[in-house]
Amino acid sequence: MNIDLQAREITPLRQTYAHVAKYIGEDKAASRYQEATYGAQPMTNFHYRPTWDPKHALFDASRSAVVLADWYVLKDPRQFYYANWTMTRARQQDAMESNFRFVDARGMVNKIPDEVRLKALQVLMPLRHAAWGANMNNAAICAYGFGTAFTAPAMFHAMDNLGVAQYLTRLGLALDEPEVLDEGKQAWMTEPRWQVLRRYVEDTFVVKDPFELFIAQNLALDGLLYPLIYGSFVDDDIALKGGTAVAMLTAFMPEWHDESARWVDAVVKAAAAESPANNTLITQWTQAWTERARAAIAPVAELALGAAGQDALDEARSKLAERCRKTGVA
Amino acid sequence: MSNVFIAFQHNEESRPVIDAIVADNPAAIVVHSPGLVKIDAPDSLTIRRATIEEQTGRPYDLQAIHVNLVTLSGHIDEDDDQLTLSWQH
Amino acid sequence: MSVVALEPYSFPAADARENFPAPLIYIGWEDHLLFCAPFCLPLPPDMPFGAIAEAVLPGIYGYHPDFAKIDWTKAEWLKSGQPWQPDPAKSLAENGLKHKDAIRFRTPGLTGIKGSCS
Amino acid sequence: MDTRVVKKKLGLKDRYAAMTRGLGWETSYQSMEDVFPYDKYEGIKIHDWDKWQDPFRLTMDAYWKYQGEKEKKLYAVIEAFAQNNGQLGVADARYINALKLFIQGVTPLEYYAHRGFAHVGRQFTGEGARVAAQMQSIDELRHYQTETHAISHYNKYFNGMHHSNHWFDRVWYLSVPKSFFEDACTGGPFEFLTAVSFSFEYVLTNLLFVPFMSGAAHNGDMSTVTFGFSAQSDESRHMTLGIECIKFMLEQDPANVPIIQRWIDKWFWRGYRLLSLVAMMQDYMLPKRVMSWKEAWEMYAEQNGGALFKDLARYGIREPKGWKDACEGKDHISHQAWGTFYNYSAAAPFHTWVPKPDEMAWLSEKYPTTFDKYYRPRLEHWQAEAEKGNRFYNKTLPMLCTTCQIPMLFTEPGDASKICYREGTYLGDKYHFCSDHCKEIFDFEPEKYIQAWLPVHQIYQGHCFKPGTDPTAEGFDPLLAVLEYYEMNIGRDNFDFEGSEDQKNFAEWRGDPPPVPFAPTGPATAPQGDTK
Repeated sequence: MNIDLQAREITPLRQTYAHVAKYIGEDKAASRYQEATYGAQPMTNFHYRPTWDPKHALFDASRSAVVLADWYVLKDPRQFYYANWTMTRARQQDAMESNFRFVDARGMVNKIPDEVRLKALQVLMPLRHAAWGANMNNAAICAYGFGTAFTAPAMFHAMDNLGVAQYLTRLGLALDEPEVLDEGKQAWMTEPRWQVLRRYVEDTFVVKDPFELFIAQNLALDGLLYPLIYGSFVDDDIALKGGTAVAMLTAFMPEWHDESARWVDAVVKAAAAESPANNTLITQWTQAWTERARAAIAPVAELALGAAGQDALDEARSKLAERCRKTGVA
Repeated sequence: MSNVFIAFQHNEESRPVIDAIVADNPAAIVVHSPGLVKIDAPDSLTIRRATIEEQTGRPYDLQAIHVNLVTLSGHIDEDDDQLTLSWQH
Repeated sequence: MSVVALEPYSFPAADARENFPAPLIYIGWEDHLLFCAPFCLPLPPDMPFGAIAEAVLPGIYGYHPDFAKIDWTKAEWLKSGQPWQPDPAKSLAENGLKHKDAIRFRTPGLTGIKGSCS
Repeated sequence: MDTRVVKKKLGLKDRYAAMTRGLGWETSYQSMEDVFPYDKYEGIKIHDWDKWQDPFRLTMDAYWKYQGEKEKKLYAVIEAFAQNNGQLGVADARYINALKLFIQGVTPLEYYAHRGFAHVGRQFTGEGARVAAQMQSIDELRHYQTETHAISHYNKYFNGMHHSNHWFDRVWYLSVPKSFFEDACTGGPFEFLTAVSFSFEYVLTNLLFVPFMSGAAHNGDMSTVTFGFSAQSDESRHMTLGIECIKFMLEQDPANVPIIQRWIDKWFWRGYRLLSLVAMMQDYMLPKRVMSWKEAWEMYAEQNGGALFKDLARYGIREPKGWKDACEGKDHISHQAWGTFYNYSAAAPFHTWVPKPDEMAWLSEKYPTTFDKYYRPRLEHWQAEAEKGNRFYNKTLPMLCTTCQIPMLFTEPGDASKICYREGTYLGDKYHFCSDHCKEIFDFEPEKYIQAWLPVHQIYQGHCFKPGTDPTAEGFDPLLAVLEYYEMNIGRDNFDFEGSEDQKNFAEWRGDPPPVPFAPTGPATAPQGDTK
């Protein structure tokens, strides 16, 4: 069979699916993100109520107190769909793998002063569990949120959180014997200075509103924790004291946080902009959870940076306040 | 006795894996269908990293089989050096 | 048996009689699977049973070459799978037909396309 | 300076354990019951989550690496396919209709699986089970998106795909896959895993992805075969999750065995009924054929499933109750399902047709005891009538099974000439079923199934018309009103393949001679029907 395709005019009948065209217009070719996202979630005529939550339909916008005429306004500015998300992460992982090899080949761990290495472990190992908590919460946001624009990036985020927990685990195994993981967990479970944070994380586990959970986890807690830990502590303190290897082996985290914060901010901004009621609600959640998060992280800041911890936390707090101001919820 | 099976996309990357399976599992039977290579074996089937590396002359990470794997049956036992499928009856 | 749920789990039946303008009746023609499945029809309860064969079935089964050959006096009816003798002069309700009853008829001697029950 | 030299290197299992289970903890500020409220009420007893065996120990770094490679390859094929107008290289434009069913009925299921696994990936108390479920959740999102992207190119050139998601929530036959997956998602987490990971993925999905995708390759559709096999490579992990989960539950407590057996009975049957659609895709919608549904069933269900249930016998698990009836059905369901869509071709957004003589000869050969006896006569009759300009379109709504929601098209076990009717009563209302197994599923959980949005009944309740439709108006055509509610392009999406826009365009784009309506068929294999 031989078809001379070049010579023949083949005009498409349409540019994309109707459930995508509804958002972008009939005569435009859709991007991969748009086709992957718009209209993906079944919306109506559900057959059975969940036996685990008979008060709601399977997918039910009323699980959140936030009210949106169309949840697909919550777009991801990164335009992530599975393929470009996983390929982006694969590239970052490639860089991380090189870092692990580089650190290993040059014996860089042995060159870290002991007290710096131990300090890094003392602060970072318990945070494996905080990242794990973030993973659970983002899985919940995906499961109980409404509309794929909101829920799909939440699942990517959940897996990113797991990736963070696993990079921290690999860091522990690179810096020391496997027992450091147990010691970190022990601290997380029993040391008083970790308990406020652990309580915060456990309290978020029972938050039922997926949008409130999004604020508590992704905006308030991580918005303070990542700049403090991977900025002030690892990059500005540990690295300068001979712990460059630690910065290299956690390089993914600050980069990822900066990238994903754009998504978090865009979601908050779009939801708050829809109505004064949403704005009030989201502002209240943001203020309340940020205040709690600050208190929860304060002992960790002090552990990490001693007397300078308070200042570093204040700095993180003002960065977050600036983000909130830009999204309109301050 | 029952068969276990494993199937791969029919492409260049799968070739050394299939060759290694055939080398290590004399009872294995290879069946081709469009786009697909399926290997059946009575009771159990083992894929060894070392055998694949002999085929390719390069280091091989067994988890790389995921890229071209299509389907399988049987219980899996896996470590860094081998992957075994088997039935326990 | 009863559903296992975390909280009380009880919802109204989606297909209760009051949700329909008329009761639903299911009708099947035995040995004629050219029509892939029995039909579902809302039929007024005061309609005479005889009107089914005269007014309803021609529209839905008339395509089949056997349909014109039916001798309705010989048709055998089943209700819920049991032999049943409806009175064509009486209404559906008087014949005891209720919402979501399934009735079938067999037309002896007619066995579908080339006797294949199609 | 530190002088440590060699650190312990952990093997795959220990490394993976440190990367997953080591991350969780027993909560103290909130009770474990409140943090994990959903994994106890089903009655499955778990004494020790640490006994969970992780299937395929992929950590996120390896996951990203290998999945990234798969995606790079897949999208390269999808793009090349679009650039080269690969849609014109498929064997026959009838084939495209299989893709329509795929995007309408299968792709949305991937989406449900994504959300369902996010739910159980949050809710299981055991960390290993949670991580496995979460990975499956994004895999399933991947499948939804890659299928949507791959079929997008076909959607630009062919009808019957443009409103797939809208149809999924509304069109009569799509309530079959929709209710199937909603049934799973609305069950508890353990039932969900038994339904989806074990009964569907492990026992049945090979039937969808392997022979059908091989068929796509054979019909020149490289785009579909690539997404199909690429998706199936994730499926291997998912199947393994299915079997590990079943073994785990069975080993944890003997009291779990009867619960799981009932779920296996239920979900095997529900999955089997759903696969009727796949059976007909395979036997009727692949113009170039690789293997019959019956052969695929024997290879992937009977042989492989047989081995599996022999293996599970040591736990006291037997083969699913519907197994024998399902095996008998292998000779019938593809023909019965195709006949149904041929009947209702006016109301479905894809085309149907009567197989050509050589295709009927193939069906006779593959189904020697049933095709000529039961199914050929009706197909030939339809063909003969169509040639006379009297193509059969059934316009009266069918009776549905309350459980599987398929029209009551299945025949009695042991007698393919009689429709199988079963009925029961619950709280004074009658309910009807296509089989003993669908009835039994209902009888176990009537509170659930009485809520079902049965399309035929919803139409009769007046719920399937666009706002502003007046059913009492003069000349009101209910079928037309329903198709408008579906937002189908009437005359382009539906009706017979013969005379369709797809048929015409495909020939024109390829430079083939224009289709001749009802080309004469050979008398030996296609007698002129029952027209005496």
